[in-house]
Amino acid sequence: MPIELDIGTLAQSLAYFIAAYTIVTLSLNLEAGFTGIPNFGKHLFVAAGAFVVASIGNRLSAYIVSVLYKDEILKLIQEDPLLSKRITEADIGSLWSMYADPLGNRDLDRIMDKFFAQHPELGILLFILILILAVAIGGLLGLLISYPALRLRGEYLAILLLAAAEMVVMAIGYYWKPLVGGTTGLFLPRYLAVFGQKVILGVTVLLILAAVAMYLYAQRIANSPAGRMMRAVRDDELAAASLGKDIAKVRRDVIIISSAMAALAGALIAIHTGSVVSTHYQRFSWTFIPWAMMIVGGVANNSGVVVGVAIIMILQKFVDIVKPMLAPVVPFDPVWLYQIGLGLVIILMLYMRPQGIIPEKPSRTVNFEEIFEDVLEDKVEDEQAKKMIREGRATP
Amino acid sequence: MVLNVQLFLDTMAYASVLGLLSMSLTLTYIVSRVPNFAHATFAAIGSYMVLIVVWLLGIYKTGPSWGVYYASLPLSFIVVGAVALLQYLIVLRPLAKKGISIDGLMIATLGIDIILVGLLNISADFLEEIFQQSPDKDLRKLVTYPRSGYLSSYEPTIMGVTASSILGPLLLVVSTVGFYLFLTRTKFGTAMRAAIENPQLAETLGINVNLVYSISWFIAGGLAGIAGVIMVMTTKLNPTMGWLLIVSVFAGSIVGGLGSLFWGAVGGLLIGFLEQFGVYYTQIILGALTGETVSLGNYRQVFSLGAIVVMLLVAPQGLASLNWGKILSRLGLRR
Amino acid sequence: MAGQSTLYAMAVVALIIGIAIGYFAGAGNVTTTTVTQTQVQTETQIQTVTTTVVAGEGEVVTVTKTLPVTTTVTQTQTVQGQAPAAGLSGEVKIGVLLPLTGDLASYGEAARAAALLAEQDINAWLQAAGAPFTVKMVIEDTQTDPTVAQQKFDTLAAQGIKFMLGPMTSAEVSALKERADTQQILLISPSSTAPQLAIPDDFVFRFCPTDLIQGPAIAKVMQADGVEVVVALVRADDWGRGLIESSKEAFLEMVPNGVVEVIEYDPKNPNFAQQVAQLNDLVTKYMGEGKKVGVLLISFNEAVQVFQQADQYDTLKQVRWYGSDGTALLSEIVNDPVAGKFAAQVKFINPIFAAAKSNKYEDVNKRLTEELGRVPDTYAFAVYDAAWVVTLALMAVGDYDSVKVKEILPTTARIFYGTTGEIVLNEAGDRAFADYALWEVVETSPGQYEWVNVGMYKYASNSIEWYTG
Amino acid sequence: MQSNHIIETRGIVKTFGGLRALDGVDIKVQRGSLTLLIGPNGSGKTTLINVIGGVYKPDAGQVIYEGEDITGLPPHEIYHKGIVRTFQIPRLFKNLIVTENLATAKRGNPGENVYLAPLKSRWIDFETKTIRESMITELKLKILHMWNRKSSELSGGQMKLVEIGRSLMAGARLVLMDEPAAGVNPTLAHQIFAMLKEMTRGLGITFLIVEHRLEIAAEYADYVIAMARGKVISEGKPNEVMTDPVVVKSYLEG
Repeated sequence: MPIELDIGTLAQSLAYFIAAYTIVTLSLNLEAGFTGIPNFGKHLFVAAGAFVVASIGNRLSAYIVSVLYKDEILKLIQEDPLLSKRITEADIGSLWSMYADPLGNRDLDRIMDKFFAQHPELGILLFILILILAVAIGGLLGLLISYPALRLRGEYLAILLLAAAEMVVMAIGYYWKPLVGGTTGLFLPRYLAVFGQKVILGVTVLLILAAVAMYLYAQRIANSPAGRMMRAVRDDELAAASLGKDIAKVRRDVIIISSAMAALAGALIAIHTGSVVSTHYQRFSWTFIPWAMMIVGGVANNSGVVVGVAIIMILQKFVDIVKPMLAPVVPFDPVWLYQIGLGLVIILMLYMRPQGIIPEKPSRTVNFEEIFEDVLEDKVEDEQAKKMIREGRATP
Repeated sequence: MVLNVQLFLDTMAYASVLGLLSMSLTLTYIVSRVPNFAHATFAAIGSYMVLIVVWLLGIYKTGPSWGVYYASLPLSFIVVGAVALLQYLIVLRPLAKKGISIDGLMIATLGIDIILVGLLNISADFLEEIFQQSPDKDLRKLVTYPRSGYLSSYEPTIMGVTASSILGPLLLVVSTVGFYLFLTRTKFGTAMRAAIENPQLAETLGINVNLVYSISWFIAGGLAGIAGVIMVMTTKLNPTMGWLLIVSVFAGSIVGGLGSLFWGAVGGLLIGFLEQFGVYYTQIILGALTGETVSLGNYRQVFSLGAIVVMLLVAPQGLASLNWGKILSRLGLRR
Repeated sequence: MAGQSTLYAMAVVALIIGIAIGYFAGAGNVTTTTVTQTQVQTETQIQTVTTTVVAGEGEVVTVTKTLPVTTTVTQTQTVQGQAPAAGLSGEVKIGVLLPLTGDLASYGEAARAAALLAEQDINAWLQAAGAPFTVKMVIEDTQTDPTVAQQKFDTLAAQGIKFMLGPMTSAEVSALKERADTQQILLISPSSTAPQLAIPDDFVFRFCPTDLIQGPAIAKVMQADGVEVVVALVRADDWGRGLIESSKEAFLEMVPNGVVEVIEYDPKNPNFAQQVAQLNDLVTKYMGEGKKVGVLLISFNEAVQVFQQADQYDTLKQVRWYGSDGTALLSEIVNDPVAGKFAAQVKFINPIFAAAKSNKYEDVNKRLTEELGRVPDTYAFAVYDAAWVVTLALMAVGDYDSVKVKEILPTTARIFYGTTGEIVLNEAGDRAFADYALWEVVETSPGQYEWVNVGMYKYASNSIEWYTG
Repeated sequence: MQSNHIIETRGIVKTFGGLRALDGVDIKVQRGSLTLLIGPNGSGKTTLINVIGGVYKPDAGQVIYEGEDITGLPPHEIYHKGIVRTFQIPRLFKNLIVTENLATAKRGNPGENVYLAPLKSRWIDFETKTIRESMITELKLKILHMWNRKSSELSGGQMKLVEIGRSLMAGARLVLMDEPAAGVNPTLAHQIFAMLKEMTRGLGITFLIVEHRLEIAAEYADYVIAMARGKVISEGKPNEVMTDPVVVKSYLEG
């Protein structure tokens, strides 16, 4: 059976997932790879971004719009038979409070979509505002979580973060309606009406841009004295502290930055999806898979992370597409093969190439070779000695 | 506020499962220093052994029988023990020897977890196939069991109380006391303690540390398997059933301090009671205060996480690290 | 050395950007293809459609011959989709997104069996009619994880698939809705009931009645029994919450001074001992007040466990239990000795939407039961029907065009008589109404329990017709 | 008020469980000296260094550095006062190259602010100087040829040298060393002590060194403090202390 593929759709999907996972995995790498903070609750921070967009963003934009454009909104409602039945003029002032009710959310979404279609510029403005909010609150959450993170040893912290994430995402997020609508979740207004029908593509492009920016940002940190210090703290906390590094501060700063990054990813994922349901942010998809990507690609190496993300995502698509052909060959559902294969890849990778495909590199703050040559020229007179040092041999 | 006896009995079964799991998880942690994320799935494997026993011994025809326990307890102990041993020998030990960090080992156990769940799923496929093709009409009724089986129908009762409510605590006590005696009264137990406390020293004393560690993993797996047998009597058989428990099991171990088997067992028990009794009585109290029906069952995890947070912030080394003599005398319970 | 790895990463990033740009460029090319191809086939197809529907499964239905045949597909130039319009020849693919792993795996499995059975039946019929194409179900596992559902949706979309059955949960539908609407891919969920997703003009259809219909049916049954106080034990998800809301509203309307108490349970809890204990407290309390109490259990197969635990409480055996389509006809309940006995004792009665007595239903039910080794749930039948309705609509349109199929899907569904009975879709694309068969667990011989159809709830008259004897 | 003593402890007490590891320790270390801290195993030497370095908080007593009470400050603040400690088993950053290990020790690098790190212009000059200084230090320690090796690939002796290099880079006034010569061959051990001695002369750094290999260390020491069972039992010039019968007896018992 030949498989026909629509390359455009495939590429768009791959680009979206690679970009989203790149941001999340880069942020995980800053914490776990560079600084040795085993964040096993990454899905909490991704969810945080999405929750801000749904919980605060929805209310805020409804409030702003209904206050500033009251008449226009009223007109929109009256023109729509579905809405005019349910919403009266008196409701407009409290439009934002309709949000927690699933049906209210549906109607609100309808109004806002129509409104932004007429005022795309306001949509963009609110989108930017909400994105900033998500990043800021993500950072605050990082600050909050850093308190236990400073006190606890690695594996305790890992368990705490995992448990916290499960609790917030799967218990509170899923059951407590006022947060993100509970079990049914919430729709988001189409802020980026400017993209028209191509909104998914548009957000994908934004995600790619964000991923590139985050990559460059992470690279800058990695290749700075701070990156070196993070790796030092990871390798030996006590020694680093004895050399004047404030371990608590380093860890806190890194957690704040990477939480903000993960929240950015979460916010964009939410906007891309057009809705937020807490089950979207599961442990398997947003903690385990990023870890797998980091380990495969290269721990403490941002380029490795990108490669790891690309490899896992492309492999997954490949398996999806090839799977139907496999079905007659294996005596069980080939679905399980993917899970088992993923587990095996991680263990084999740890066993055969624990440093990942692209191993950790020194933090390239300056041009080391140049300075090395300079020092040799300056301080070593003996040509023979120079030669030996250059070749990596000890001088007598 | 009276004690709900039935809830107490149901909770006993569930809490002792957590106790057994937290205790055995603590054992693997003491030996290998890595929190094993696959531990609750070990229990799930044990649960599947019950289904196999129900099938092979024909219990599905005869109804409740002690055979369920006679056969599946030793079977689970051996099978799951072997799985745990293999995990240690094939994956964790070689990786630890290569100097993989604890984070790396944790991820490896997560990898093992999804592999095991994948294998359980494949087994469930095969079991379903077998049951479905069977000419035996009664056996065909088991076809849904591999994915959502309620095996408690096959367990016997003792004076009207389901056996797991009695057997669970009993097994927990027996294994805790047994372990204590084993560690303190036998030569091998002494060697084991030495090997765990100071591997280098034990090595020089001629103790085979590797053997000791392997046996520890086997026993820990075996206990998880036994827990699985009880567990399946209180919950639904499903390949991912372990995932529902893992946070609670870790909570139990953390509360126990991850350093002592006895306190691990206590921690697990406590979490079990917190999730059932804690939730139940909080509801009653809140209900009495507000005058409305309060239903908090959805927030079970909030209770166990709360326990983790409080414990880690107040006494990171867990219950084991508290000075009980002092606390008891302050409370006036002891002079 | 560092430069080299940056190079790798840059290469990957460049690749991604390149792919994205390629998409922009590529998108334009594919829009208007295969217009001519389709036209030839349309005419022949329309002929068949008329015959088919009657030829369906039997005598029960006499279907009008006035299919919207008139929309002869000559104006196909405005294909807006990004994928090449495949025309109706060779293998026509229909995607199926189901939870084969995770919480709802047993529903996913039954739905998969139904999809495959539908494929078999449809193809046999197409072959008999000499149609130039066959349908092919491409099944993917969403793991009940919206992220995975998105990935699988994309994989299917990349194969040019424009019609998908599923996904099953409302959370997944929400996660796919934006994609479906913008890429114009038709989703037909067999089981999403969240009222929030009742949105007109979108690409999401739902072949199960929303809770607004079942709720009154449940309430009516309870009212008929003279229940004054309802203590409900409810699965805390979108389905359970939606259903209890509508049941509660309907019940309080019918019984103005009634009381409805709700206890939620998290289906991810390992067991429900605590909730059953609370249930017992409330039932005891209201019975003490001399009220007639009924227990409403809104659950899936956790009911077995709830019964096993409730069996320990004497009070809970003294009241009647009511269920929903989540528990109706569950083989797990009657196969389990403890749960079966308990259910029979409390006369556990459940409504389920279905023209349950039709020959067509019986036939499909029998074959699915054989395939699965158990009685399938309602959603499996909804999947089966959805596959047929999509095929029929496709033939009527004569083109693999989701926009047009979307337009005629409601009419096509209307004239089709499915295993789930008449399918009337409302303006939001959701099932508008249905009658409900009432099934009760009965002990037929000692130790043997069975589901027995004891009555029917008529939507039109809001009344119950009891089958006696 | 500049006294002759760079650091002194007053009545330090530290207990672990029931064990009294330090039992009222008073020591004074002369500025610019190379002072040895000796004693049998378990006499409390390393614990004392840990208390001074901020790893442990003492139960009682004070640590006075340059006239300032620094008791109980965390390690990184102690570092900022000008005190650096090394470890018996070198605690290098094993995935960092040698040069990075040295550069990390440099005080006050503006590029170590995680938030501002991406702004390269803020730190580039400082960093260039730091790396250059690191390499010059390597040259002094004769390990420049290994400048870009991962530190985990070094031999034990080389690790000791890197560790010493780090304390040089730190610009410390007082270096607390835990057995710098443990586990290295006698030649290198002599070389290490010679180097330390030279630093006390050239740079005015004070060393407080825990050392077991007295046969080597005594040659270079200015002053020796002997401890046993958590107490100072003798102090003075090397040859005096080492022939002190109390000290000899404590070693025989220990």
